[in-house]
Amino acid sequence: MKKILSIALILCLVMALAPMAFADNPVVKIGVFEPQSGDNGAGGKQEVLGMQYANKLTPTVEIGGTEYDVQLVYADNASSNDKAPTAAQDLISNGVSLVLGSYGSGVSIAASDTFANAGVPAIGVTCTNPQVTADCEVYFRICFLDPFQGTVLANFAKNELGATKAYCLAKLGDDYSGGLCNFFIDAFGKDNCVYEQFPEGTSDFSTYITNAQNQGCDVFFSPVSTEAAAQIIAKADTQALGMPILAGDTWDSNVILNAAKGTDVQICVTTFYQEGADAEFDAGIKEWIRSDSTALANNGGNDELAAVTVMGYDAYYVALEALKAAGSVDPEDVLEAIPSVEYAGVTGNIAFDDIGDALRDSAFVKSCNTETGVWDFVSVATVD
Amino acid sequence: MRKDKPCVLKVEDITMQFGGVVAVNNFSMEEYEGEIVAIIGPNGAGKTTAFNVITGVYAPTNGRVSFNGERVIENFPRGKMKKAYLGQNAGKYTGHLEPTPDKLTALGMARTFQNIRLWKSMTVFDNVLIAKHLKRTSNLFSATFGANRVEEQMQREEADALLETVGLADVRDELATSLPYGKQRRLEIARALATEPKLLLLDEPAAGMNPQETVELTKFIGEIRDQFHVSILLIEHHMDLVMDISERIYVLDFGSMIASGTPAEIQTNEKVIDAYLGVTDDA
Amino acid sequence: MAKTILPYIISGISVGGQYALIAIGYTMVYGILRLINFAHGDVFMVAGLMMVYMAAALPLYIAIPLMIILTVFLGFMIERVAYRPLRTAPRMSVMISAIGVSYLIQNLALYITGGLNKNYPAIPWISDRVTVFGMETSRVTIITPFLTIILVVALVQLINHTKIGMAMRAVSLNFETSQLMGIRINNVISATFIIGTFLAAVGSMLFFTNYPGVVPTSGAMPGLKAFVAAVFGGIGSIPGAVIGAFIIGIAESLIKGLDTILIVHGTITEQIGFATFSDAFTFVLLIIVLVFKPTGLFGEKTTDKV
Amino acid sequence: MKQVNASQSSKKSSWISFLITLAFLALVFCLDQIIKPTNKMYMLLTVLQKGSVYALAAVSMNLLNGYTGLFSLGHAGFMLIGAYTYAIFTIPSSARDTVYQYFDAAIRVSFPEVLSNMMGPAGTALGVLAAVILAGLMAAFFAYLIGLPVLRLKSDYLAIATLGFAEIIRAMFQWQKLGPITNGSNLLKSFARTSKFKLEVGDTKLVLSTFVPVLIATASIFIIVKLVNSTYGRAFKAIRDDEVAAEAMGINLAKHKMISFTVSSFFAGVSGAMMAMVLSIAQASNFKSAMTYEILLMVVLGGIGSISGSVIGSLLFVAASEWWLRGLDSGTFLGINAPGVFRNGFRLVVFSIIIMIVVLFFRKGIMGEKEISDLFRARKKKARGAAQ
Repeated sequence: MKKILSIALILCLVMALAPMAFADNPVVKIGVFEPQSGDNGAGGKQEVLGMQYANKLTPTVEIGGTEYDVQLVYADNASSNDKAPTAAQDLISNGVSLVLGSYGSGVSIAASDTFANAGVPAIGVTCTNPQVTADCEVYFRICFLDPFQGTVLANFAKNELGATKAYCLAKLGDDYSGGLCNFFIDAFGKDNCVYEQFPEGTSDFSTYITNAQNQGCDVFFSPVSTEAAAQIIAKADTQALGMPILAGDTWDSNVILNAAKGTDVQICVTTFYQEGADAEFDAGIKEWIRSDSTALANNGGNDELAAVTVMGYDAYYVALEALKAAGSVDPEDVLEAIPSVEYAGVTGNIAFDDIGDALRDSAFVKSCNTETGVWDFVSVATVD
Repeated sequence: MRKDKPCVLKVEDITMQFGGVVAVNNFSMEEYEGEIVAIIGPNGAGKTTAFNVITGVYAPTNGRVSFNGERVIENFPRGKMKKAYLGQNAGKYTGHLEPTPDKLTALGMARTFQNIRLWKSMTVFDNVLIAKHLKRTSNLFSATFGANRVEEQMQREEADALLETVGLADVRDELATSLPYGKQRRLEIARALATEPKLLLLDEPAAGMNPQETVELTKFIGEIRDQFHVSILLIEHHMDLVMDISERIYVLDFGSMIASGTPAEIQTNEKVIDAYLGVTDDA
Repeated sequence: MAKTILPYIISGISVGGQYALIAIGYTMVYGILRLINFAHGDVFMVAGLMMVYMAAALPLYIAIPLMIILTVFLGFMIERVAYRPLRTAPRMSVMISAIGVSYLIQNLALYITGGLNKNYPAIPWISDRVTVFGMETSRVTIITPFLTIILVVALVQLINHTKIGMAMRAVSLNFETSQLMGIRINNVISATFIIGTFLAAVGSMLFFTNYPGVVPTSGAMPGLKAFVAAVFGGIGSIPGAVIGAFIIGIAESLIKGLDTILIVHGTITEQIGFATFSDAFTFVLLIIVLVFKPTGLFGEKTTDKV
Repeated sequence: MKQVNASQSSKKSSWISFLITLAFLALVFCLDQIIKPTNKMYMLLTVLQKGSVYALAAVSMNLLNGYTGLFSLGHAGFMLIGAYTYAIFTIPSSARDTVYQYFDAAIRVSFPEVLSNMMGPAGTALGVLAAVILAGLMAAFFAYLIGLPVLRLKSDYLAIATLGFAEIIRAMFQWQKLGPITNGSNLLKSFARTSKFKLEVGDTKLVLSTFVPVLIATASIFIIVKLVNSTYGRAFKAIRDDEVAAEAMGINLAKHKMISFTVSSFFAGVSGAMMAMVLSIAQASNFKSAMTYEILLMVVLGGIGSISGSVIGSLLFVAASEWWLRGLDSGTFLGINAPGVFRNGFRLVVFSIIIMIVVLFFRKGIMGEKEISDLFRARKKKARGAAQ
């Protein structure tokens, strides 16, 4: 018994090293560096949907006169900062020309050094923390930044919601929520904010709701992962929170819509895209999501579009533009080409500044319609 | 009695009480240099408990132990025990000394166990060598980086010499637990000797041995007393062995000492005969 | 002041009740096998996951009993496969096996769910919103402590007045002797696991109705805290585990709200950030107990024999 | 006569081990130059980098769990302390304000910077080394404080108490109020990391990204081996085999347990520092108890009580989970294409099943309590026996 087992074990390990099959056509590989599991798994999957849809529409690209098949290579960073560098290395070793992702800022920051070391460029899709591109030559991004988003949200809370005291809730060790809360507090005024952090694995949010109520706050700002968001919304409903909940782009997801439907919680978010801005695109991608069962499951079971999906779609085309501009599949050439790439995407015009950040100056504010379970457009916000 | 020699061990009014049970009651004894002394008594008389008090495993509830004229253990009923104490001489001792067993071993006491406690995963040689750890002068760093090479070599040679003396050199590299029972006992004694004790405490050294092995052991105990210049305190059930080698005997029954004296005196003592009557233990 | 603190106490009691149901499984298994069953928290999580999947396909009146039966079966199988072969092995090996099982269950759940948060189905009536003392909360918060106490009383009756209960007590007192006395050790151990996982399954229903998100690591923290509760109350003692669980639940809830309580009360003016320590505080309690009263609040003292 | 032979052969086998180690280090150095990050085989170097971190962590845990018999589950906490100490003291002043973006950094010293100002390029290396050693010392210091109350506890109580302390340490390092030192719960980056370790010889830059962690791990493990074979190591084993007998033979339990605990934590701290330099980030939320469990499983895989076992176990663990079994996650494995089954997470399922098989059926792990050098000795004995 033991002998057979040990032989089987060894065989498994040896066979695993066997080479994989290769395709015949020239292939350019684009790395998809996204969480497929963990806290941000749901968001990561939605972001990938956009890329997959774009890849389906435009499966080839002409680089330097040759037609290449575009292959998306996936690596799961598991929403975990310590898994991220290896996942990134996995992509690099697979010979990708450039990388898209990730959803969640922490993993992008964690992997930036790995990309830099290999000289492989990466384009962040929705990682909004300033640290992603700061101090890293190979990281670019097509989304706005947290200082901007935090200010937009703080202004919105002050001016539109008339809030005077804000309750801010972030997750410990999460760069996205922690960063956004910090910038929100900076803009809103430190003295008027209550800032708390919950440890990972928290499922009891009722106390935090009670804290907000007891301290007489009139807006609840919690740009946390969608997983925690669903719990917060459920508790806000049963405990009659009595103040609007405000969050950033991660909450623009149908996880939130599903959780909020049928409750009487008021939710507002800032985001990159408002459904309906490009009707033709909307119809096309919805059709695809409905027709593909895996895509439907990854989108949370319905065809409600998340902004991250649209951002993923745009990111794919930015990548193609970069490849075309580079005229080669060598990461080094692509890296050189990216800064000058400009692309008119579904979410607006995309171009990069010196640091590699997107030149974006507006965000959409949306609120959740708890009766129908869809997002209602509120306004387009900018910062002077 | 060798009263001309200095007193190695002096036990004064030891009482050991567990909850409401007095396991050893007001026990006193002395042992002089070079003596072989035995503590006997029926099962459950408190012999091993007394042993454990002397070697520091249990802190006594009341009483004092002196070793080589130095006070090493002392205690009096304190805390909850103050009210619950059932023994005598409650006010006599006021000091509080509760050394761990290793401190007493460092002072020169070494013991064996009733149920052999050798280090199972190690060889015969290693079992003896580890007992030499006590005598090291090296510290963690010098030992790790090999600065104690001379001492290490010396300890190894001493351990080998000791094995030669006790007749275990031929099984030096065997696993300690693979030895036959008698040799394991012998190894345990050798291990205790490796700490270079002045007083050797043997807890039922002949337990589980056949008559032939017991005879050898009796001879062996006498030899090590002379060769290593140790005093020996032993607990034993084998009356042959006890009467053969001990110079004095203390008899415990239900925790209290009922008699003490030379083997001849004990053999004729009425109380002792009563205590053993019907429950004669020839295990 | 009372109005400020009351919500924390109520939520703490509710969490405590859920911890109590898990803690009983730990304390019973430890009492008999001297094993920290690290996988217990994960069984609790699996109960939640099964409910998610079954409620999607079956009506609740079938899904709930089926979930409980399957969970109990899982607990039974874990003991059978992972612990029984190691009965004579050193304690460390069994503990490592428990850690391995926990690792396996979590990874399996990760595979099946794709690592995504699963929404727990709403169970009618108990998840409704109610108003108590002018405070809004869900009904499950209110009924949890009562249900816990009813179950515990029933369990204590079972242990004190049935044959299998008597066998359990005997085995926990002395494993070898009970074996010699003809008690079928394996049956007793299986029964212990069955009771423990049954309570964990019920606990998971209450817990996830209250906090409706199931992820593969959902069981880890509640499991660990329940174990701490069991140690706190004196491992092996069922009332001890329950009281320990309530104390830990309330303490945890209070520490999360401590900043707010102190600010509202005017003691401090700035946030200190006690909420950061909401999990760590449980362990602070544990270490204080272990250092000053290693046998817990209700545990019995044992002496080592040399 | 026999003894002399035995000690001679042990000397010989330790020489062989030493030479093999040197050859291995040279090989790693060469691989570092040959394999570029974009190469498919670079995964080998990644595995070596991570593997050496975990190897040291596993060996240091083995010192405690396997050699001293103290079942402690606080390893992740000590690694965390090491990682943070290392990171904080090697962040260059130019990057400090970017890293501490929400705080006013309190510690404004960077060892590599200070020392390189004093003595040029060699100072940088020395500064990194100083930070690594300080990382170990900090972990050891915390271990000393924690050890005072908890080392008296027995087996599983000790395990759960150390696990608790690791969680407390983690919460402390995430505390907003300590932000100026720890950067709150946010990650630390831009400090001296392996990807930046280069040796400039004339015009050529020699890459040291894999060599440095492997070297630190090898040197540390070498010291642990020396310790284990010293008189102190023998005392630890005595405590593991029979505490009561050890104490009766004059081994001070409290002192020796404390030595083992602090030394083990020292090297856990060093491995934490290595983890930071390999991953190029340090963040408290990574050092969860799950990390301790993984290290424990590596120790079990290799064999509790065998140092070479722990090294092999952790290398296999890392290679299997990060590299060899990756195909199980991405659709194709062993040439079988089954995206339905081989999807995300399957790798870890297979992997945990392998672990369970080892735990249940191969309880001694790969090496049992043997070391690699024992294998040489055994083979030689056999050869000699055959010759006669």
